[in-house]
Amino acid sequence: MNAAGSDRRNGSQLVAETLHAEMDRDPSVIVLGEDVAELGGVFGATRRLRRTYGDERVLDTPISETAFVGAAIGAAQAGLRPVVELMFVDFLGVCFDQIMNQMAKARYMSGGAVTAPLVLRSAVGCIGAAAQHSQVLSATFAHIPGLKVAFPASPGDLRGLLLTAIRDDDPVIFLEHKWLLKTRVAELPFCEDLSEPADAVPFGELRRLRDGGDVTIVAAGFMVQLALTAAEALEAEGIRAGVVDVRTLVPLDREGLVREAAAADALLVVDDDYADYGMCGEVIATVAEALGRGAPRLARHALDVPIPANRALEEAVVPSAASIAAAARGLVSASAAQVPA
Amino acid sequence: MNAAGSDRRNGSQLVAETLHAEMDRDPSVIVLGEDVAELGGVFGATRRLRRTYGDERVLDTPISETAFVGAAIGAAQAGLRPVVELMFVDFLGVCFDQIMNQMAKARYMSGGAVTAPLVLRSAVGCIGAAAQHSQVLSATFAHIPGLKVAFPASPGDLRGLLLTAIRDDDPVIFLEHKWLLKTRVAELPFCEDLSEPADAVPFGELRRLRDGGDVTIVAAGFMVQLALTAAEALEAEGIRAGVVDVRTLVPLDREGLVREAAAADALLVVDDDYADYGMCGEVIATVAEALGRGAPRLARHALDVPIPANRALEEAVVPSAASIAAAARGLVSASAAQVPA
Amino acid sequence: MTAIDLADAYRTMAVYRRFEEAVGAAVVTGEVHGEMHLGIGQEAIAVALRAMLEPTDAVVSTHRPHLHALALGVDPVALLAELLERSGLSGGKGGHMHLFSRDPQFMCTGIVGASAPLACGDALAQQRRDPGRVTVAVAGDGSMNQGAVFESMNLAALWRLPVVFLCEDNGYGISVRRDVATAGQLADRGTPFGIPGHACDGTDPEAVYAALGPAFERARSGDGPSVVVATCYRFRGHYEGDADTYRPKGEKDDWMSAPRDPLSRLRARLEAAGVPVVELDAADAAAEAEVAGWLEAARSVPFPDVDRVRDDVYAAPGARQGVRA
Amino acid sequence: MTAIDLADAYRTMAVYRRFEEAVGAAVVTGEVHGEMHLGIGQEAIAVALRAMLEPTDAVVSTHRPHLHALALGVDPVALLAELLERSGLSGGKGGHMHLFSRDPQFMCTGIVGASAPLACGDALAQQRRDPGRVTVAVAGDGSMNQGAVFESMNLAALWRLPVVFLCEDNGYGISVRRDVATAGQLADRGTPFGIPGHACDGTDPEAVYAALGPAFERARSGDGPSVVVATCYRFRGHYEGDADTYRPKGEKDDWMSAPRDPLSRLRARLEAAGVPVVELDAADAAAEAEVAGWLEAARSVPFPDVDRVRDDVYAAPGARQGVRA
Ligand SMILES: Cc1ncc(C[n+]2csc(CCOP(=O)(O)OP(=O)(O)O)c2C)c(N)n1
Ligand SMILES: Cc1ncc(C[n+]2csc(CCOP(=O)(O)OP(=O)(O)O)c2C)c(N)n1
Ligand SMILES: [Mg+2]
Ligand SMILES: [Mg+2]
Repeated sequence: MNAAGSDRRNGSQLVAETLHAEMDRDPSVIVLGEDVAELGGVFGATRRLRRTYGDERVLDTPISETAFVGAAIGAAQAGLRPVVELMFVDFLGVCFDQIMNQMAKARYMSGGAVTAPLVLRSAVGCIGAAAQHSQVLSATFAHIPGLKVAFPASPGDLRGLLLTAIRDDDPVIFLEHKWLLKTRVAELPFCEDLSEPADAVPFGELRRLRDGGDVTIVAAGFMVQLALTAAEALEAEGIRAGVVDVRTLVPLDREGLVREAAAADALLVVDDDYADYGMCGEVIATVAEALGRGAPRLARHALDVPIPANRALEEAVVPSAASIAAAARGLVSASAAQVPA
Repeated sequence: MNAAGSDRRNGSQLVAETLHAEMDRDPSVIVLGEDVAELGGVFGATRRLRRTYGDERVLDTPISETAFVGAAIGAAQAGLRPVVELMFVDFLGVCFDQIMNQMAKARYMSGGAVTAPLVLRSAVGCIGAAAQHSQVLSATFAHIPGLKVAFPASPGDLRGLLLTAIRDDDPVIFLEHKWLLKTRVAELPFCEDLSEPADAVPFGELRRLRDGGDVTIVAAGFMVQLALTAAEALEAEGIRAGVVDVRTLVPLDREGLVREAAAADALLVVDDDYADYGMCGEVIATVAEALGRGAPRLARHALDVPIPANRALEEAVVPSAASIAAAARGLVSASAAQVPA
Repeated sequence: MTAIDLADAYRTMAVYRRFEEAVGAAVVTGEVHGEMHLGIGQEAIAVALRAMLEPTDAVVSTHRPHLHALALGVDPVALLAELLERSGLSGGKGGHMHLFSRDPQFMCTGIVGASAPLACGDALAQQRRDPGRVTVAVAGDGSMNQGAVFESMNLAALWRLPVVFLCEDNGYGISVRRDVATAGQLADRGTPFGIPGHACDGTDPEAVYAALGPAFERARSGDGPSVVVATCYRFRGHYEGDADTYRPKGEKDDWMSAPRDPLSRLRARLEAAGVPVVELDAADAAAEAEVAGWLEAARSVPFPDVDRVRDDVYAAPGARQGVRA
Repeated sequence: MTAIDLADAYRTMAVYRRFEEAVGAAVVTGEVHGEMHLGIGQEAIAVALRAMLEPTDAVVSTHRPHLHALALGVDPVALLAELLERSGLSGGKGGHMHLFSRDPQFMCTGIVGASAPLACGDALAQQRRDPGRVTVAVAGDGSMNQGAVFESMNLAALWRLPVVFLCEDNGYGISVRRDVATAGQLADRGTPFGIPGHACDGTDPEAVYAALGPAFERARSGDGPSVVVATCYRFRGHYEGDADTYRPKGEKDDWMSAPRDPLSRLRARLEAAGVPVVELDAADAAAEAEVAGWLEAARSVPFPDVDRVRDDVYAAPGARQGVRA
């Protein structure tokens, strides 16, 4: 399923190329954040932008997330289209007011008079840096009306959803999974054909990446890649697992989810964000509300503790291809009506 | 169902009395926050505490939520039991890092060596102050492992859950609904007998406040009171609606929810927090995962936009007894299997 | 910089006072059902700000924003209509703490300290496009202790943003006295960043104007931000309905006495300078009439359409799914 | 205040250097799989801190915390074991950026600026219980621009908290140079709050000791907080593995040259003062051996029990429901 051929780029390069193209297209696009200019981003996702667009459009900021995320909002309201980087999503806590009370609500509170067309890019997921540098927190954003939340699962979507995000007139939270930024596209379980220039990918339309039968795995971000690997392994055991990529948590393609669920015997939602009060619940509830007794068996597999430092501990709690396969296997073999004691 | 007789106290007085009693019992309890000392709290929930316990134990803070919430955590780790007030929950955004990355994770990150036994009290809900002063945001906390989240629905629980919160060795978010703080206990649809001193109410045990039959309404905080009024109205129409009070979002009484759902024809989750990626999804998913095809019809009724300023607009989006009744009615009359077009 | 015209200032302050009184009355009639923070007692700051502002400048204000909006030249009827929960500036969705205008460019926020970053962003966008333009970030004395304000000062200093940090120091953040919440002098808050600070008597329009002068000049000439702290007193409770038991009676009486009340003080001064009493009375009457006219006009602005309550969350309606059930 | 014993300082700095080198090597061997920030080049600050600290004092550090933990007297084997992802200080759950010790009281956080509020709370709790005790809040130069730090300074000044705000100014926050991110002088950051500031050469233990002296004295005698800024250079990349292309080679060579390297500089000074070379060599050898011993001991600490990975989220295991399915 990988159509990338021998492409040696990784996700961060694709992000940088997309930003480059958009800055070229639209002079109102600016890029700001910690280490985005001189360094080109700690993951390299803003590399070479300053060289081309200069200090005026590519700004290194102090470690003052409230000030510079707020400034991005103010600048957006004044007509620019800032792409602001929150280095790791774990840092949202120091600037969450600007995100939830200013960015998300400006349009509504102004009755539509004021808009904040900006993209907040942030790196998410666990690459081994413990509890304060490994989170996903997608649901923390998705819970707040007024924000859109894109969570690309593949190199093609890194480009296509980012184009849509930048051109969107609403504030968009754009979550870049660290593994997707770091992994060479040719080495991923799934990658689109990247030989053509990117097209914008519409928000709110999920995609099925693999047909199933016995179980459908719903996920977002890098968990989609792991689900594909898990599905591969399950197939060898005779379990046909489908994989559905949510793509955007907001807007959420509820009709698509219900359609996929209606066609499945069992549905497993996988998330490396926290399990409770998050995407798992939202997807499962959406299906259960709509399908009632016609719903398939439903289950979740997600992170349920802060992320520990030690590697073995980390592996025991962060979903992996193996743990996803195990969860799917368990769901398939479980009986239809399971009431806890 | 109101056993309060002619009691003229309101919820804020009960909170103040409970804090008084706990400060008396345990000299390590301190109270800090904006306007808690001189004024006794903008809702009066810390009234007269400073008079009794002095400046050393009751501290007015600057409008620096990060500093003083963080200080409460540091003080808790050093042996005190702070009760810190975040005036309105809408302000969590300016100090969310201290809550989600320090408070919630200290115990885990230290392998149990360090604890942060504190209570963060905050006023929630809409009494008419638009988008930045009316939120509930219970799920924003509940999503983060390491926090407990109590959301009392009645005067008795305001006392009983607060006692438990203060004595708990984990950080507890204690959400006080403004209507509960402001309304005289005798005027509420439901109030316990308050003549005896309060007993601690265990976390993680929901309660059924009204038996149903046709539909069970699950809610937390003041929405429980409104659900009771709605149930009353529905009864006049011949619809038997039960009401279940979740009490604590974390720990969530999942077994209790499943038990209640198994006994119901339909289950409606009501929330004045945002509808998506929140308590509605969590409760519905919990039921659907456990009961499968044995689950009742499931639906939610919750806030889905930022809160507008104008009163009529506000009433059109914030759940009320009437809107809850309408939602329950709709659910009862809906057919069992409803797939959207 | 020319001097401020004190007779004009008096007329305008009289309007501001009546405006806020009218809003306060609308709380009593129930036309406003939410929290309401008035600027009565703080008119001298707004009127000096008005004298400094160009129509192309921008103001980002706080939870106590009305007079700053008027000072910038925001349409008073649209403003008042919004306050009265009608389809005013923000279509009835924003209300008193969330006023937005595109031209002139005004906004505010109910979150203490949150104006400062937004103002920096506005200034950043305008800095190259429209040099000479100024963005004013208003804060109360209590708000100056919010991390957002410090971070913004550092950013504004680094990027030489044309921002004026205007602090209305009315001595209290709700019930908390300045000295309980605020270490040191507020006018020094910018000094670690190399930002000049100007303290002034916020009850005297001339003094505020004099303090704002160098700040605006610095910003307009591209030299960066300044801090201006104007000391004043709020005459009402923190919000309408506040029992206001926390401020000593003597202190209130003193600040609100004729010699200190910014309005009566200026009147006395004008009288002493030879302005005929009839002229001042006429100004008062004109203010009364003007605000009454606005009020009548605002009351004829329609209420927002409840059917559109879910619009404006996103650009396209329905981008997020509505309430189910 | 007595002078710092430089021979002792040399011995200790040699240990610190070897300690960090050993941790760096463990990244290469794969014993550490996460991000790793070392304090090589910053030993003079830690050793001066060590000389000031009493065992009952507390330190709240940052993402670059090892040397501060050693300075306070945290068990080096438990520390090293934690860094090597074994059941060390935090049972393997915290790791390098989340080190916690109860006695002596040490903690740190990976969130820039977040140490300062926690330190204030610690100081608040101890202020009455144990007067004379000091809490040190460490920050980097970049961290000083975080709102949390300013808010904490105001709070500490108001409440006269026994806090020493110690800033390790190594000139960079990751790739961003101090002058790009930081307006003004860091040592002035406390002045608006009335907090005294002391700048010093962070490569010279004696200078750091002299700057910390009045700060600790002020805190111990109940007079409140101070700011101490120690200028230094980090010898490694921001994290182990950082390509570090953003710092000019000449700058690096200069700071890391023998005359400026804190360790070789102190050695030269001791030599010049007549300390025999053999003695210094012996100190080096002893440091080498000591760290090797710790390393061996740390490597025999067991790995955490994977079955208990879900413990310690709450006091009672299972207070929150685990992964389903
Ligand atoms: C972050 C935040 N914390 C607390 C509040 C509640 N609050 C609203 S106004 C106010 C006092 C503000 O004082 P000041 O800045 O002096 O302005 P004033 O009301 O005196 O004009 C407070 C604490 C808030 N709106 N936002
Ligand atoms: C709130 C927050 N923002 C950003 C980061 C990412 N980050 C970690 S260390 C660092 C640089 C810190 O610089 P400084 O304070 O000078 O410390 P140094 O690394 O130089 O010791 C940054 C930006 C973070 N951990 N927390
Ligand atoms: Mg004030
Ligand atoms: Mg640094």
